[in-house]
Amino acid sequence: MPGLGTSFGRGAATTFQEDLQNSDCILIMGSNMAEAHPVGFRFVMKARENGAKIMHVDPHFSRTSAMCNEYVPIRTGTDIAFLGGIIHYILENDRWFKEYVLAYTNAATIINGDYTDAEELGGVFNGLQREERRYDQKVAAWNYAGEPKQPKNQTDQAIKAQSFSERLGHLENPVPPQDPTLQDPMCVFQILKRHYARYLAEKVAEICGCSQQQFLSVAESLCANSGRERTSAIVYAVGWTQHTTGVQIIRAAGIVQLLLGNMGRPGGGIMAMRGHASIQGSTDIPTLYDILPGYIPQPATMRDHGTLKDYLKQEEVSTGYWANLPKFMVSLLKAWYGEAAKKENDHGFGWVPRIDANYSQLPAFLRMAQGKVKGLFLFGQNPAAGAPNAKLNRKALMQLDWLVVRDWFEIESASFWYKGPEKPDPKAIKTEIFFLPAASNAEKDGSFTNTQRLLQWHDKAVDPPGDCRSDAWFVFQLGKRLKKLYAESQQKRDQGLLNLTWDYDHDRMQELPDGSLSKIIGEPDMEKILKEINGYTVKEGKHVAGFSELKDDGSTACGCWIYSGVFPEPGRNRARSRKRDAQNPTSPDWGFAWPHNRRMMYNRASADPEGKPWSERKKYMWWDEAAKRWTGVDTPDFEPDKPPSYRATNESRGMDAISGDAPFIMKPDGRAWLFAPMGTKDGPLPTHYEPMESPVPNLLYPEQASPLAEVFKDDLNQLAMAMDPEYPIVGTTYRLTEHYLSGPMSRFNSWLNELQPEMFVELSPELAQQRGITHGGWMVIWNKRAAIEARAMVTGRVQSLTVNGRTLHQIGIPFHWGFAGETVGSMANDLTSMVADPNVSMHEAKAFTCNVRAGRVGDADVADKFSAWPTRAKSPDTPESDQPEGQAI
Amino acid sequence: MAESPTTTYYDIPLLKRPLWRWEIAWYFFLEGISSGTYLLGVIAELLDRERNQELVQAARYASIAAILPCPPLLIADLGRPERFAHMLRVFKPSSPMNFGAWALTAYSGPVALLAGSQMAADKSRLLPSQVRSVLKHVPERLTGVAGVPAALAMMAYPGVLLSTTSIPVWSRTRVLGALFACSSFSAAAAVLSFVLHYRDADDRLLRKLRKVELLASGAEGVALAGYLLTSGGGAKPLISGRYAKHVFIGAVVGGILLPALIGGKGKRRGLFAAALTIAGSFALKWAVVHAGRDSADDAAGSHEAALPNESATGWKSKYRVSGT
Amino acid sequence: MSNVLEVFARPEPPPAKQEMGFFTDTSLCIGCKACEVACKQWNQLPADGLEWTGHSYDNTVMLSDTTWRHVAFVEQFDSKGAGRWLMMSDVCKHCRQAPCQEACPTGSIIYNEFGNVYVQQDICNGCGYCVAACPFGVLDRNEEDGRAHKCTLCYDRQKDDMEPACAKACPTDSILFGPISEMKQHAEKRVEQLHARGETDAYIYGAERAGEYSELNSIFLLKDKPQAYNLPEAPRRPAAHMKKSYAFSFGAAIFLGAMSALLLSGDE
Amino acid sequence: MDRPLEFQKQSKNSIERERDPRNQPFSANTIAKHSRIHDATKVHSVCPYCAVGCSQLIYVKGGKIIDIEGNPDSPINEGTLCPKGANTFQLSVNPHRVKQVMYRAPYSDRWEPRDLEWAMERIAQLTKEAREEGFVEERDGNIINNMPNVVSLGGATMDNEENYLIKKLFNGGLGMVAIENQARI
Repeated sequence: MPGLGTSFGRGAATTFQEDLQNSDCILIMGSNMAEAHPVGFRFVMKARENGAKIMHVDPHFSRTSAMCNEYVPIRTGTDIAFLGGIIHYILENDRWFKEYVLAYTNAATIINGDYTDAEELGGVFNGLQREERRYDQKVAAWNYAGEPKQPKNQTDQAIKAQSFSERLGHLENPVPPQDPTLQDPMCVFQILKRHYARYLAEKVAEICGCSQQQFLSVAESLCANSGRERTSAIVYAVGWTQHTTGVQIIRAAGIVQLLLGNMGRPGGGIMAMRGHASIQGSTDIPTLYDILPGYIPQPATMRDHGTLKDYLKQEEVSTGYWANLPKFMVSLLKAWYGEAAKKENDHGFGWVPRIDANYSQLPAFLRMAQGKVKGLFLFGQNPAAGAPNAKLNRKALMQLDWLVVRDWFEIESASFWYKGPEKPDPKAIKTEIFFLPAASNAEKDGSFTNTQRLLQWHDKAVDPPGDCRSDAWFVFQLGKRLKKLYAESQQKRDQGLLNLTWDYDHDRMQELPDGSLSKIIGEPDMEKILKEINGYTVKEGKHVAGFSELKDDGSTACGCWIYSGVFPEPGRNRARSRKRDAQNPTSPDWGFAWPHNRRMMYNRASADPEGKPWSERKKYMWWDEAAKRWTGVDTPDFEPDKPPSYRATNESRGMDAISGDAPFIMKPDGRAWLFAPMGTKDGPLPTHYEPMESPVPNLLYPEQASPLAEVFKDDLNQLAMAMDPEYPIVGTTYRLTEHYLSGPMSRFNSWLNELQPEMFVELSPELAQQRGITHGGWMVIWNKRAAIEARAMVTGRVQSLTVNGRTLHQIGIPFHWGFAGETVGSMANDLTSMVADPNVSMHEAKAFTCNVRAGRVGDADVADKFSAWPTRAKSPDTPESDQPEGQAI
Repeated sequence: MAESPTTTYYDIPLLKRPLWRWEIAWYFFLEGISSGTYLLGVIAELLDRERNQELVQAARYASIAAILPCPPLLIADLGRPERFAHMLRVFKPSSPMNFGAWALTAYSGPVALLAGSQMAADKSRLLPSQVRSVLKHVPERLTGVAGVPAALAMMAYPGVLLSTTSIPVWSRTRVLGALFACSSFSAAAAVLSFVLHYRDADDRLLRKLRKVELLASGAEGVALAGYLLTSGGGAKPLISGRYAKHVFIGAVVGGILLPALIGGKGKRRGLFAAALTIAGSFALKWAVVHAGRDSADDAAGSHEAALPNESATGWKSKYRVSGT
Repeated sequence: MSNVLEVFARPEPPPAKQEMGFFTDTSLCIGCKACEVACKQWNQLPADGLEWTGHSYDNTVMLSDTTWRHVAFVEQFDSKGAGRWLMMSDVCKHCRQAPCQEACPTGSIIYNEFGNVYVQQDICNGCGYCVAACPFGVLDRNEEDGRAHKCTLCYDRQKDDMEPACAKACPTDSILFGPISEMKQHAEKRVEQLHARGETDAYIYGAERAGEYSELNSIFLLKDKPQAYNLPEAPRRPAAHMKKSYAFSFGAAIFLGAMSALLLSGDE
Repeated sequence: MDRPLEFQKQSKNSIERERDPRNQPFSANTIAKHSRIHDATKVHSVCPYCAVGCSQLIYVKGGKIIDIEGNPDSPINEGTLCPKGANTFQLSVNPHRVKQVMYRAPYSDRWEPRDLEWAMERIAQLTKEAREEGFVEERDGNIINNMPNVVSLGGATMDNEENYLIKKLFNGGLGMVAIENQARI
């Protein structure tokens, strides 16, 4: 999550869910937490019952809003205006936490004199190459004074930037020039003041469609509940990320939390609520094209990555923790290529594929739609209904030569060739499809990484039925077959595959918890894989205790350095550790949190520069002068014995470049970045842009939408012009508690289907009356990409907004339906478009324009047969008296 | 609008529909005739066996004939017919249905014995001679008297069973039991009068029976008025609902008024009046049993029937509810 | 034959234990319906239909033979969009003097050792009396198996000292389970707390006797009229007036008998 | 308002007498009752839905899953679950679940059941063919070593170990670059 990475150092939730109950004020924005994460929401409810103020700022009055002390409706996609307004309020009214901001952020740092702010340039920064949709760093000069304008490790636009190198940036001088008085016009603090000067309360109200009072009350509540004695937390989810300005929205939240001094402190921080069981894990150990495990950059042709030496020279960040990159990279290569990875051959660096273009999901599927892709492996994902512009995705699937679908049920992405709104003709679709039934998580061992970076192991309970197999089994067996197919090859290009270490077979038949033996042949031993991820010494094959033990000389192997320490010794799988500590609220022995089991990141900031707690009430970590080390309830996210008094110089390198009062150890200057001299492609400071499709002009700047937003041209992916009178209504999508994503894990489940059996759209009584739409009746929603139908949920929860003096209607569209399953319905994602944030290629599903009318679009699909009961089989080995009451006798 | 009306919750019924249908309506009708005729038969026998010979004989046959279909009807009504015997698993006066099950059991003996001995006396071919010779020795008066409590119970419990529920149309009143009892009695009297008219019985007996008929119908009328009045809003389904015609045309006009006007003047009119009374009684029981479903479906009505009063105070009273 | 007779046997019942019950605090309910699914999962109850009602987010509609927890949704908004969204998880009230138990002719419905009202499925013969007797419309007869079903308060789980599935699942502890005496104390405190907070509309439903109607062993904290949640404001106890009804109807029968004896006797 | 009190007096004792289990007609079956999981094998798991990370307990008997519920020991969910989590049982035990390899030939209008072995071999072959065709070793002096013509999508709902194998084989072994999942940002 670059929004967080650029500001603080690591792209992940900075705290843990349980800590929310320590907050004095929680702002939930861009998240429908009560519905999407009900169990995480329990801690918000606890905070509420402890007297904390809970606020929900959201376009849609959801079950979350109903639980809050305050609900503020806003127009979707105007979050930066709202947060910018809060930043302005904090600075204007001098409500910022002085000691904290001065010591822990780059507020005092002086920026290159050539820098020109969006303030002067009508909403863009200098160096914009409009046609190339990028900023030319050499001109832009966002960097600190005394630094080269173009930082060495900032990539070309084509590569998404999730790697630490990219996020952290690079400084020649870890102690940049500063003005502690904050008076210098080129110091970050002054630039910030100027940049947000125009984000006035009345403007915010005008843009967002809320009232000034509502806005001010939120701003004031945050200020009143921050400081030494109190802390506020911010919770967000894809309501923020799914925008062309997603990364900058999160950056803005970061600025608010830094100015209020809420980072790295109990009850504070930014809680990113992620949507999938292991979505954090799939970024840490990425099934992503631009990074290698542990946020190591994927070698790229646009950079000087010819040899390992060149690569490291360019990607290493010499000050701060990322100076260790060589150890992590070499250990990864050893983990992958084993013996074959030698000093002489750059540890097999040459075998690692280079990226020469943007291969992220959206462009990849666009290329697929253009017939440029032969094959697709689909692991538990459903682009035919769930991806932005699902219609275009369905077309793409039809252009494939072959498709492998691994899932539990016959989802849309497996049945698109004979079902769906386009009523496809199988005879015209060439795609060769393999449906390989998958094992459920109850039928396999493995670890998930949850939204708070916590690795938790799940044990295999039973064997999967029939042909069902784990994805691990599939990849492991496919790898074995491919190695066999290439066995004879002498070609250079095949050596990587042939040298790939690939022995994960169980040493003996796996025993299941009930004592019986597994009947699955060829299932890999997941703990062998975990050991490789954790790291081991090459010679003895001994588990390493943590990433501090990794070496760059090829003597250690490690599949993912940030997870190192999860399996420190044989028989001690810490992801599998399930001890709850009644004394310690962080429960250090429940699972394993990366990095190195730190539950709250940047927790050095919970103490003041001298290392004393900011207050007794908010005590968390502090410097124990007697013991000469950092102590507290958590593992310090800091060198445990580095005294607060330690000072770095411009000559210091590595961790020595991090002073004793610099809590953000990943950052090259050890400080959190209010102003991002590098790391974000679309500007150093969050700036309000309208969504790509918007019925409203940008009321702050001449620049309408993000000049860098990625647009993908295709007939099926047309966008409405800004303020197109054809599409005056703003649409946003969201999740319901009762369903999950596009439905693969909920619409085949009768117990969930009966709770929300039909696709519906929520609209205001006012709009319904205007368009003659009746509650419970059918309605059509259409825009440039598609027309879909839904039942109308006319409710007072939805209200029209007054934006720019005009009445504006928003409708809410749950995105859970599709054409496969027990309940079927139109797909919200047929309406969403392929446009993306320039930093990470995240699409903009949360804001688009459309129009509505009463009626239907026509023949809907037929649902699969409703199966009222999951099973009527009685529980085995169970007497009559103990059978479930629903089936008793 | 997805908002709920203030008085109810989206007008969704508060109560579940009673499951009882035609089986129960028929059961209440028949067992009423059976117990009624039984009582009249025993009374007549005790008064004057010789003179009331025809009446006694008709009563004994009518009471057995009417009771025979009852067990099958009851069993058919169950969700688990094979478990009908579970009714006798406990003795539980708090449950009118359990009470009724025991009453029926206790009643079945005497009614069968009297009918048997009557058949024996009438040399009925239906019984093998040995059985007849045994039945000759049944102590008729004693048996008859022994069956009276059970017969009274059979007559009294059906209405009470219905009113011991939460269905407004049944439970707001205390006189539904009495109404059913009266209705049963008049139907029983009418059955006997029908038979005796048919068999051209002795006029004096018919005239006496006619008085009993009028008395019972009168009582039925009074009870019905009392029932409707004491039921308040609960009686809606019977007064304005689709069963109003059963009650007013069927029971009141057809079952009470007409017979009173036309009866007692010759065989044909006698038969007709008796038939009308029987039909009226059936219409009444059919209507009351089936109105239970409409009553349960009426959400607002059910809530209205559950508003606080001095004997049922509810729980809201304890705290003041401000707003909405 | 043996098991036909078995039901007539009267084995030694278990000794009484502490009375357990629910406290459903609607001020904490987030309307997630975890209670509904957890109940169906534990009891292996079938889903009962895929009909979209449009009644806010309530597509369950009511408690039934196959739905033993039901979350009600009440939207109260004015034209300005100001208002509230009430959510409440309904369940069997486990009345201390339960009309269904009083009505049950087979003794299938009992008060078990935890003071809960329990339908013994091996006894119930589907007579339907409890369905008509319940003033809350909780019980219903299942057409497939012909028996009455309702919340068992997870009797089978309590037997092994486990809390009911719904209470266990509830993410916000809106559903609490425990000794009913503690539940009542807790409820009292909670109401005072809310009143102190200015939420003066909060009150407890079912904690004490309400005239002829007994206390409930499943009590609720409500924030609007009971009717708003489809609860009866003042339930009646059907059997409360049974004696009176019997008196009238026996009276009528005896009166008619006596009168007809008079009319039939003697010569006119 | 005195009648309620009167009711209370009159009924109190009788109610308590009636409520005493000893006066209740328990059946043998009722007395024998236990929870079906009291003697089942308990397995620790994690909810497969959202990223909250609720710990779950799976109960197994006779090789079958008979119940899945929240784990009270977890500091995160403390035994609770949301409706989806409570529904996890239905993900494994579900009549809609496909338990056999299904194959759809090009231009065919039907699924055909196929043998797992056959499918795996065919997929390996197709992957190799695609790689032979699409692999780029270098372009104008730059090492490339990638195959852009096969895409892998998925991972966010899978185990870390599975993601690791995918990245390792597809990227480090085969040279696939278009490896993606929902985890953007």
